[in-house]
Amino acid sequence: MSSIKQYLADFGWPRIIIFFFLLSLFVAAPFFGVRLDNSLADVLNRFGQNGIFVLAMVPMIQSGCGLNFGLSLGIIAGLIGALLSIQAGLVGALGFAGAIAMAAPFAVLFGWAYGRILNKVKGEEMTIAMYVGFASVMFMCIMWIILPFDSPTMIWGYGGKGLRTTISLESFYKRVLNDFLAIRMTPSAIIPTGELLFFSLCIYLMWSFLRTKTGTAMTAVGSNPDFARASGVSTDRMRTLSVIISTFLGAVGILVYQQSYGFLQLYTAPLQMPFAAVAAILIGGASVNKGSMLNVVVGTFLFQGLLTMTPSVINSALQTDMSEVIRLIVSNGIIIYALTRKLKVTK
Amino acid sequence: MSGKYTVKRFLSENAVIITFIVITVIAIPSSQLSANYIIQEMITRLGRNSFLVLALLLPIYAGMGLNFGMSLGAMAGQVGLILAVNWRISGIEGLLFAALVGTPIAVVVGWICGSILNRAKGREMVTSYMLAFFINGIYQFVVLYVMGMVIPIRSPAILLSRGYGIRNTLNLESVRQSLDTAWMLTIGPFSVPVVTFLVIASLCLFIVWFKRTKLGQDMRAVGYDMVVAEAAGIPVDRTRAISIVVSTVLACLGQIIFLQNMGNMATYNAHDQTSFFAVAAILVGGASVKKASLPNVFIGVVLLHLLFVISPRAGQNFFGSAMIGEYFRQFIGYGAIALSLVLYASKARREAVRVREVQYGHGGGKKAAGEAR
Amino acid sequence: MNTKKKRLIVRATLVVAYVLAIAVVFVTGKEHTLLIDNMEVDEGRIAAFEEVLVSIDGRESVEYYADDRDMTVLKGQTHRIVIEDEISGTKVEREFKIPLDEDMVILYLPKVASGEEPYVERFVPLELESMPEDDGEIDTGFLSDPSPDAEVVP
Amino acid sequence: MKGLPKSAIVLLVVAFALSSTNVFAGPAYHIGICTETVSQAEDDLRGAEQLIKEYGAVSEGGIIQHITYPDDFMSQQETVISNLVALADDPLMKAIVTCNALPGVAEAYKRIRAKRPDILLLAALPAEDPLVIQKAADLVVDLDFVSRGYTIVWGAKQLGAETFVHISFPRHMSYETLGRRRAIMEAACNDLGLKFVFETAPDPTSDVGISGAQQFILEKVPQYLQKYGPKGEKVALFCTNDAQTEPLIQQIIASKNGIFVEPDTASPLMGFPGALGLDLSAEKGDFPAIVAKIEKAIVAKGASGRLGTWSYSTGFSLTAGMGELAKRVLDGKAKLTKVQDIYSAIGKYTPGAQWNGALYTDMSTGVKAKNELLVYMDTYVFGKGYLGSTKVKIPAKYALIKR
Repeated sequence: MSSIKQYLADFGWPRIIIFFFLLSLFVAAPFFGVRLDNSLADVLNRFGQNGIFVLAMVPMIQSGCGLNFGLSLGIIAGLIGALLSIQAGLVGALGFAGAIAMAAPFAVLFGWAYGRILNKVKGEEMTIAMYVGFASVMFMCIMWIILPFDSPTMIWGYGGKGLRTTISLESFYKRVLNDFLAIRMTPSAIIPTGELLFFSLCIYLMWSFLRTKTGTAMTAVGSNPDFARASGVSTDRMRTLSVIISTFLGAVGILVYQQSYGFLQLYTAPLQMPFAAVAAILIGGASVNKGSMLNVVVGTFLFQGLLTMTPSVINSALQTDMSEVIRLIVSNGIIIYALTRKLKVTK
Repeated sequence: MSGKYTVKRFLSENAVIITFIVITVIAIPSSQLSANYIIQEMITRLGRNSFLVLALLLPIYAGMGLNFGMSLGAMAGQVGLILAVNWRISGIEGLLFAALVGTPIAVVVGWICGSILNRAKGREMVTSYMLAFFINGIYQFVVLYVMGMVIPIRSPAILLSRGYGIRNTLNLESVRQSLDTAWMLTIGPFSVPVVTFLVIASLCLFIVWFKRTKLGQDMRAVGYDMVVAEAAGIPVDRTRAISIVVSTVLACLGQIIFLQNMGNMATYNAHDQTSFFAVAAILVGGASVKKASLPNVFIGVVLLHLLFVISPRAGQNFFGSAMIGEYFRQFIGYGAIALSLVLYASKARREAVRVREVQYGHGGGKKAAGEAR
Repeated sequence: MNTKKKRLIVRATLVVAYVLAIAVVFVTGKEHTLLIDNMEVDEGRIAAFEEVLVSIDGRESVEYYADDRDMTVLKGQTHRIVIEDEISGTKVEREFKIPLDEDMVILYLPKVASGEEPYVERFVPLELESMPEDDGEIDTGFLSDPSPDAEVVP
Repeated sequence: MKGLPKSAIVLLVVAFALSSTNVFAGPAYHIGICTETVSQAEDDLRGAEQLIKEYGAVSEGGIIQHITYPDDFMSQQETVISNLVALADDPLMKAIVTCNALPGVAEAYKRIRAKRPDILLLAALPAEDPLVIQKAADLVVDLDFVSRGYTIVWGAKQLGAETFVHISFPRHMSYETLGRRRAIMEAACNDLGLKFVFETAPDPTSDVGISGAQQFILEKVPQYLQKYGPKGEKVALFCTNDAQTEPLIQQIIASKNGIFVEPDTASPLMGFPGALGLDLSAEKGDFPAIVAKIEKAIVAKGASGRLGTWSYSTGFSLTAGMGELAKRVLDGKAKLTKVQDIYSAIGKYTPGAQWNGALYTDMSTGVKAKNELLVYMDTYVFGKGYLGSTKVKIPAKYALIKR
């Protein structure tokens, strides 16, 4: 009995409230002409699509670097990988794998530099990460215009140079993960098995990594820096490593996102992406300095569920466009709640 | 201390200002804008933006970092302006009305913001940033649905045809530049909005005076060390909240001054970038998260906006593309904030290491220094 | 108790003063649209001016001819109007008030001159319903010249 | 800190001195063009580039000075205004054209007019209230939202649609023109026997970003098609946001019963190349060839006769056309507000296409504006040909519909 109570307390009331809210949306959906099977498929699809971004938050949280508001750097690395893969003319699974492979060196490089910066600014990581992310997105906007890519699918149809804002992945690796072993529930609802499997794999890898010697050291650096130092673990090295992993996951995340989505989005598109991931992991019950795989899964599911279901159900129910505003209030309110609540635990 | 060290120190302390001056000096000639235009633009922008930037000072004194939540105040000011336009109150009276209506709203949201930030000690900046998003949602809800449904809106010029909600852009014709033109001094080719500058000057005096009051002293004590302040019997949380409330109210007034000069208000977006521009300006002016002064504000406004004015054209002439100029300008803005935050935080860390070195002697110092590397 | 009472009184005064300040700027800053009408009244009962100079609140005079209607924006409620008939040379000076809650009022110059009250009335805009419901098509009289080499696309 | 301000001032003064030494030689006047960036609206920008190709850029001794708005123009009105006012700093500047006259342009024009009354101010596709921009600009050209509110629904009917789905979000509905067009569409649907549905999508400028907004369309369109056409009845979809047009087109092509009459900012380049993944580098700049290529791709995908657009790009032809008009007026070859002169300048970039339109009429006063022209073009349906929407007679009552 007490363990249930404890479990509920750990799970946290916000999650329970959101869970029931989401549940009620699912229950209400059919009454307003929103198809349940489609909604469920959409939620699952988005779950797999965005999960890796949320997972990318974990290493930095564990090592005490806070929430990765600078995830855009990883996203940029992923985009570069994707562009190189298209430029090289790789298609299908090979194109996807190629994109990850080509994104990796950039992710490591960016992550390393970004980690170095964050090591210099302990205590202020989140604010700085945000602005480092913004600045790099704007810098890349310039780069997208002047980088010498010339594959005709990528450049502006009319101008003949500079990259497009959205690049179709139709003939490259669109839905390569989604369609792998996909299950058709009903004529219109498909479960993206491959995507979910890939996400599970990533979670498993992260889970086992955190249990290796390096992984435990990383957690130690975050939770008890003095102890970690005393046992001869280099704080800075661990932190940098966590940032590199996070950045790399950001790169993989954007590739998974885009194979499902079907388009590559450049320019200012990555600007707001970190916020959704931050919101998701906080909804999942993580704190600024502690995050688990459960937080990732629960958070992604609840957040993406909310994102998918609120507009369709509330719009159909109220016949107004108010849901946009409600969603804005709910998702940001939860981030604030999480940012304020956890202080009691840490202090 | 050798001379070399002081030069190095000087460079590191003023890195952001120096970077900005260098970029600006390179960029001005290639922008091909006339000196007259640039100077006039600087005068206008000083009048328009200084008040908003000054609103950032008190929270910095109280050790709460940069108040990204100042856009809360901006939204309160906008609500005041919407109502002034709705009831057709024009001229200076219109601005006063907006200020009088906006201030209580700003006090309330400022107090909420302050209490929330008190629960997020050590993460004030990120929290206030997210808080601005959150209040933005509420603002949209009020302006887009409540106005016209609950609050009666009588002016068809600002009401959406559907019967509720305020239009996307608000024409502030009736109060447009009424503060600026109340007494416009013409010096040579330049026109100077005297009254606006008088308002800004009186705010500066207020801040100087406020720092000397008991509350102002408390605020500095809290900013210096919360634990010590608490021990000395200063109500820490209350003092911090008050600094945010004052900042929010000032932001509300600042936004009204800003918008009366613009003559035009993007109802749902005008506040989006308020804190971004203000924070960038004060940092470029040489302030840090912990330390800021009046000169920082004015140097910052001039330098940042100088670059903003010339960089689109300079970038265009430099790279030969109109688009790049715009991206470049934004890159510089975000980059400046990131750079100065990094510089400040790393400096603070170095100092902490130095302190530790003194405390623990050489052995501990080595270890700490090794870590800092 | 006493200090508490005192504080309460001070606070109440402050609140009242604040509300009063809002009321003052509301009243003094309120804008009204004034339509200035120089048309004959009641089918010729009072004739319109042939040519008249009108100045409101000491602003520069504006000249009106018969059947003119003009629009201006005034701030505050009490205003002074000076009408100078250029033909007869007579000069009339009057003060008029606009009710606080009126957004748009119309002022009949002939009535002002003859002193007939009320010369300032609330203006009721033309109702949309009075517009013709069905008179053919939207006037799209601006078709561009189709170029002779028409077929652009296969 | 101490020595810094002084040396800074010296440096700045030197820089100023350098800045005022530029000497102009060559053309008698300059024309300023302001468009959005390539990531927001490619067509407009290419229109400006076309003008530069013809008349040369100011920096190279030509007459066109091209600048762009900031990407997040709504939050940065200060920049929008000051960039435009900076154009008037050039003493040779004689005309300024904005295509997509975004919010802030009216205020900028007011400031320019106060400083330089000699500059011609042209605004295409304004986002501000008609009465406000009409007062500020010398000439305003916009898409005919009244007529199109009717013709788009009419077009949907011609293509066999039984339901008309209008996709938008609150911020767009707070634009007077978009909100009114929605109401007109609803009325037209009632009159023509179509079912009208309004669906809300997330706003791309909100925290979900462009990607989230596009994602939503991608997911929801198949559901809409199934919901409103369960037995394969044809459903027409229309969305007000340009970024959402691409995924919309993609899903409609993939469907069996989706109809897409035309994009809001109609253009062959709007959404189609991206949705189809077309390589248009060979056709660069040749609109008829681009249309032919898109048509081929659409027919190959079996979506013949279900999607349409204008055969020329709105943004491209209006930007270039307005620039051309300004030049002709400055050369004394045309009159700014003469309708046939406007058509002939725009027509230079749309050979063979027919425009239709009307002067803007204010609803509450019935006053016809002398300087705002509303235009529209015929819809070209891929695999079917022109619809003839410029010849449709539109009942006058639609001009009076408010909401």
